Amino acid sequence: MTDTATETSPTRTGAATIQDLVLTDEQATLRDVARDFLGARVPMKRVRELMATPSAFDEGLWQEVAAMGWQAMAIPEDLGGAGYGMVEVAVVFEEIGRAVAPLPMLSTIMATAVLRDHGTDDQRATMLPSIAAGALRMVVAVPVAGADDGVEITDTEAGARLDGHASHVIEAVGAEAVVVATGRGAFVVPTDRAGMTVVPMDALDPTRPLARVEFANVAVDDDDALVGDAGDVIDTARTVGAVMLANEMVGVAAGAHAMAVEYAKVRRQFGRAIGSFQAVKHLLADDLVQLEAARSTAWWAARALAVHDVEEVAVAVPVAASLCPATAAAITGHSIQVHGGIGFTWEHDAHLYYKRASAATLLLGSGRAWRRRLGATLALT
Amino acid sequence: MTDTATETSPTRTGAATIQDLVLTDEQATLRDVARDFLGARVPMKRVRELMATPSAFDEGLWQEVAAMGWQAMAIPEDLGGAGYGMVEVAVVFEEIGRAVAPLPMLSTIMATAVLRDHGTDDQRATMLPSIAAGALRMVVAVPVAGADDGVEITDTEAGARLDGHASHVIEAVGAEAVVVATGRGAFVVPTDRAGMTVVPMDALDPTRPLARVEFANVAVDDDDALVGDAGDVIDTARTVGAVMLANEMVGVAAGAHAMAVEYAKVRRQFGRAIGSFQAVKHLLADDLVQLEAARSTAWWAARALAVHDVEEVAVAVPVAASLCPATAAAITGHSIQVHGGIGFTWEHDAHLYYKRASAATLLLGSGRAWRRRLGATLALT
Amino acid sequence: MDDMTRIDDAIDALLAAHPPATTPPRDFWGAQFDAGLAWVHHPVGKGGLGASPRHLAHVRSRLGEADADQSNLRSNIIGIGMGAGTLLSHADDAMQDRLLRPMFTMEEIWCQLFSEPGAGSDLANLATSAIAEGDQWIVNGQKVWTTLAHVSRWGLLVTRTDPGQPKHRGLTYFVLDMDSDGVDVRPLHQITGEAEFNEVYLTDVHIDDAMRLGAVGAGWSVAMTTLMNERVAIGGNVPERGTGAIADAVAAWQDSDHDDQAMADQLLQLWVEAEALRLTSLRASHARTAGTPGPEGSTSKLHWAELNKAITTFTMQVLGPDGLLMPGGYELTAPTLDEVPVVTPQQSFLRARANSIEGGTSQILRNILGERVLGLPGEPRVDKDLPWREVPR
Amino acid sequence: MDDMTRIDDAIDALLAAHPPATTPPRDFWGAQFDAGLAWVHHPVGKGGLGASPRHLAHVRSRLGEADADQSNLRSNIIGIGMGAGTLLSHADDAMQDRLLRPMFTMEEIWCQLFSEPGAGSDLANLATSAIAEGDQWIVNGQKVWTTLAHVSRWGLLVTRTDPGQPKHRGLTYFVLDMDSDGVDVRPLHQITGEAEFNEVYLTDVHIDDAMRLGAVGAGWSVAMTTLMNERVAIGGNVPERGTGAIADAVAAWQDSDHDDQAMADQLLQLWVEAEALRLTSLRASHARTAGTPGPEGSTSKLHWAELNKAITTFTMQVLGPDGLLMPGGYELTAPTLDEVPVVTPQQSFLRARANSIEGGTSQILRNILGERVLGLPGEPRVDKDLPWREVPR
Repeated sequence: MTDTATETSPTRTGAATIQDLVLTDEQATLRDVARDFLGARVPMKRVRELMATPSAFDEGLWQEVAAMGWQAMAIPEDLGGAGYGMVEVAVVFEEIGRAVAPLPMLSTIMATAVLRDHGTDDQRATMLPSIAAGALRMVVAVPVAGADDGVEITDTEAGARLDGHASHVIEAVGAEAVVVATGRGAFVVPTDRAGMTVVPMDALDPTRPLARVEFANVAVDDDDALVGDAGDVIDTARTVGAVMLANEMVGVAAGAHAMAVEYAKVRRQFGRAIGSFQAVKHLLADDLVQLEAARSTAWWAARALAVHDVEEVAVAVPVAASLCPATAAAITGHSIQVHGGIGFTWEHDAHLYYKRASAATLLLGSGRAWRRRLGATLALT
Repeated sequence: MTDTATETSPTRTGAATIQDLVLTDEQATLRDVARDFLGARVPMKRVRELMATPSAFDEGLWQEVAAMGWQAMAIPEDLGGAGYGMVEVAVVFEEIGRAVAPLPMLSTIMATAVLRDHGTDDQRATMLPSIAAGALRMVVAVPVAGADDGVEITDTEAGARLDGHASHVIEAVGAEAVVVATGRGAFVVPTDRAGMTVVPMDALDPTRPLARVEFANVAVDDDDALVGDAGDVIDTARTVGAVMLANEMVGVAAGAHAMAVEYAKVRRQFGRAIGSFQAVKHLLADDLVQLEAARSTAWWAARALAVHDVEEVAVAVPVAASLCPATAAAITGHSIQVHGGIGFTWEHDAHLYYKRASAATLLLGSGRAWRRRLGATLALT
Repeated sequence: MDDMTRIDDAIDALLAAHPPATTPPRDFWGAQFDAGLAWVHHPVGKGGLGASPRHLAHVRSRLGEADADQSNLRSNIIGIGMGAGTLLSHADDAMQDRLLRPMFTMEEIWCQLFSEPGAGSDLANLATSAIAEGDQWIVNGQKVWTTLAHVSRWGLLVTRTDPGQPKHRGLTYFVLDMDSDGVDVRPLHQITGEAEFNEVYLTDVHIDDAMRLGAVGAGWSVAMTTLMNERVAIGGNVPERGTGAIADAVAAWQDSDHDDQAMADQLLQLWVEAEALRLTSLRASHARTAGTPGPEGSTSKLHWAELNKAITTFTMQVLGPDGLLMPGGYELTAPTLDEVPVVTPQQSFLRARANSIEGGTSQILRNILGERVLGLPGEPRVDKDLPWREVPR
Repeated sequence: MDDMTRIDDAIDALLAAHPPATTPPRDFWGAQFDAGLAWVHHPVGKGGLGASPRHLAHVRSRLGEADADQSNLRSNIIGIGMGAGTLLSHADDAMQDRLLRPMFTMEEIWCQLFSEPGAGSDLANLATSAIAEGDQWIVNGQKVWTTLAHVSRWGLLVTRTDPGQPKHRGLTYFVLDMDSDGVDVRPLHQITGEAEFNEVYLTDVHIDDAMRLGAVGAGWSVAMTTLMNERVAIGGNVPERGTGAIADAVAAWQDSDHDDQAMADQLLQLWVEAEALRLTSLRASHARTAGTPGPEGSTSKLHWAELNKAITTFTMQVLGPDGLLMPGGYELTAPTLDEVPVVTPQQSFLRARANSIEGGTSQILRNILGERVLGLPGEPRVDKDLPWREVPR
């Protein structure tokens, strides 16, 4: 009954070959190292300690991560980076998600991609090595649809000035620099510059702080300006961010699902493990189906991004970005259900997954927004 | 946790009181009589015989039905009718649905409503008694969205002429008259008039034939003209039809669901009745929830219609019309699933319900179309 | 004189003698109890007039029209909604006289000590032990999900008095004085940060045998009385069209600048389903009044739980950027009786996850619908006839 | 010389000696068998080259590029996909030599006689009896859902030879000559009117003991071999993006004048899910090739079945007025081998209802995923150790 079209090559003539949807031995090792590290250094107890602080940021941990080279992964080797590809970055994100770790890696990879594609030579040469070393934390203010945001640029006698604000800026609390789009290009602005204020917002997901970044007569000059159209800068950040967020969501879903499966094996009611009841078993089985489907799209999007296959990216990214957060939100919700009352308590970890996933459904664009984008690509609107 | 607003009266000041959502003793008797009659006279064997014919129509059965007064139910007593209300008509429709009976009652109630609201005194006086007596079968050509239909009216020296066609006309095969809308009012046209052709279409639901009615230079005069705007005529037919179809769908869903429940009690696999497995039990339980919810809306819409509460009709009808066919389609599909392989066979009755329900999701407007209407009423678009 | 007339007369007299506008609520509730208008279906003298329970809604409706404060129904819901009926069925006169009036006047708040960490869906699996010692019982164990325990004077307590019996037998039911030594109430914070619920630790708590309801070993059937009364307590309240969670969704939609038909259609689908649920509650109410209750009375909790999750989730999508926030953050607080909390859509969204767990998980409710309403056979039961102590857990 | 080189050399030689463009398909298939390219993982002489089964996809892909007719894979799918592997594991040399080649060349079509009216999801409950009589077996019973039975020469048959054993034991497996006396094949029409399937009545059918596969009483494990081979048979075929049911939905959308964003979004949601399923099949194929198969290989059938129903249902809504029709009506026909039927969206819609029933119901597949992949415990089994004849049915 299944379609039996002949095996087709996943790649397209003219584009670099897209990696197979399996982990290479090196990637599997990277995954194992990441999982072990996060399990040891960011256990749930530590997640809870960090999320109780405004920045949810641990400088020591960040330096440990830097020592492992995570911030450097997507940075070319000649700029202090490790020169890995997006597939390897995605492997790490899946593990970050599984650990619900409050590590500002999402903003970092977005900023890295922006500098890589839109930085001046000078910016790249000074900033990327600092990011790679864990010395500079830079975030990108990606506009959130529906938010009343905007940063205006005006020329004064003393030079250009920025006024306005950007809200919901991911992991901005404690960052040293922020990329912001204006009507006249995008800028990298240090957060300690006069007129800059970073105000933490009450985030639904306390493991990923959000902030409102306010600009009051902030001076910028050509050294701060990024290359290219501001829309392109934001699009780079959004695209790379969405792919990594999708991979993170696969980890979040997998973590919550595994927790529910284990609980269903040991929790007994009516004299039986609750996982022996089809009501629970089939819920978890259906979630496995959705989880594996989501993982396939997240992996594929990372692989398309890794080889800069523009045509494939235009399809693969909205597919993963629309599907993975929603899937994670559903699965993490079901995990609470399988745990029953205990899963609804603050002291249980189920809600950490649920909140992380729920926020992700809106963080870099709603599922609907990504489908609109896909519809435009496919001419299906 | 549930909302505990105080009990509110369901009716609105100024409108006639809407009947409670229970059957009166008389209505319950009507239901029982209808169920017994259909069980005895239109068992599944007879349904299958009828659906194998183009008209799916049994004149003898139609006369028996007329003798019971079903065609007359919504016709005033002074015009040969029984003067019942829409609630009673709805009770009969639920039973017709439960029996998947190929009785052209839907077109009849639509035509009756059109004559009642838009007929001239003369039309009402001549046609309604004939319909009540089962002597005249009249249908309404309600335009189907997306179909390439249209009937044009032109003036000639010999008088007005109709040309064009109306497709998907419900239960038109074998009807004596058809109501058709034109750019200049609506007309009742006998199907034996010169230039008229009724061509059966291959219907997905063979228990409810559809036809294409073709008009080739068909003469019409003032005696054929209905009163009022053609759009209003069609709207009357669509509104009344949708409410009765919603009630019929409740019966269809209830019939298919009951069949699945009974099968789940007797069919054994793995040494147990399959209904003892939560996979089956919970599917049927969820369907019960949806079935009862749908029934509430269908009953409510009939009660709103019964008292001509225009404001309530504007909400209640699209609610029922959008929900009930979709619910029936889902439940009848699940009934096939519960029956397993046997439920997929032609010889089993499960598909009769499924096809009837599936066709109903498009017959008088899609769920989406009805929700658009509701959205306009509620200012939620 | 028929019931309705008697009730209306009593209401007229109550309102005349104790005008709601000028009577302190507690005094009004006392007078209401004395007038037999607390629970009209109770006997005279026990807060009632010996009428049919279907008149309850009428009393509430008339008092509501007169702007009488009826917040006691909600604030002391466990007592007034479930405890009263249980006392009426199983307590002696003296106990009823002691407990019913202060329950209705809110002088004494009640809580329900049923669920345990090991007895959630499988309530009959509870392990809290009560051991007879003279005319007292010594109780040890842990209860959980106890709403109002932190402000309660009395608890409805089910214990295991004979672990050698199969699980549904060997249970015994008590009214527990929450001020007793050995009762330790600890707030249980939920995913919103609030602590609507508590854990209650019972350590060598002494209860007089006089506080027992029903026979020793008959605790399960007494507990069923309590749970049956839950329906009566909330029955008859049909929300108005467009209220509840869907109102938040509509408000969010109207506040937004969304013009996306795809989301509008989702909103309309949810609106239709909410209306269908509301009409089903209305139908159930009509059917109860008509004395012909059917399956429509059994589906609402399950339907509501699942729909409420869907609606509150959708609302977050409509909120867009605000859906990323938890205004006010997560504060670990416990609600007090007086405060009517302002609930944000974000809190509603998180809170909704419990809807399909509390008061019977959706899974258990589907079992009940399948078996009790549809008549489908039960599953093989491995623990039913085993002595409770021998069931693996 | 490594496997890949050997295979490529064999393909080159085959294509050179028997150019697909000019060779009749049956001749080509015979040559393909003789070249060891029918099933490369079979031993030499049995249609294979003793290579790894993961090279199967490569062979198909290369022959596809050369425009070789490979319709036998589909048209004789029971034989080529499942029967061949079963024969390889359980038949003796003589039987393999007699049966494998004409199977691959389509000279002899095969069918599978497993399911019975009383043995659907619970296949091991089958009741068709085989009673030994000398070196023959006398078979009586009824099989159902037998694709291709009306054109088949051979049937893979599971029978019950010892009803005194628990159900999984006491089964015995045979190859049945469908031309035998007492084999009565009747078409079984489905809800589309077509008869893809048959009922097969077996009345005093005689089978030589030589046609038995596996030991007497070992029929269950032989049957499992057959079903395991199903995966190999269809494995490796990953459809192209946007093909299958979603293509019909897209085509219907493009043909329509719909500009409704609500429906566009539904289409996009389904498109995304179809793409996710496709990528999962691709991932499973990559993982098999890499020798690291994971859970992604077990989810596709369930996912596909449920998604296919959703897509085909949506397509009917997009079709609008055409969704009310069954073009051509319902004709009670049976497909022939040669004909490639034109399938309308309406037929696909109706046909899809069986997707979640055939080849394992979605309910059974969820059990399997839950128990075998996730490791969740099984349900209490009431029939497992009882003698089959004592299980109530």
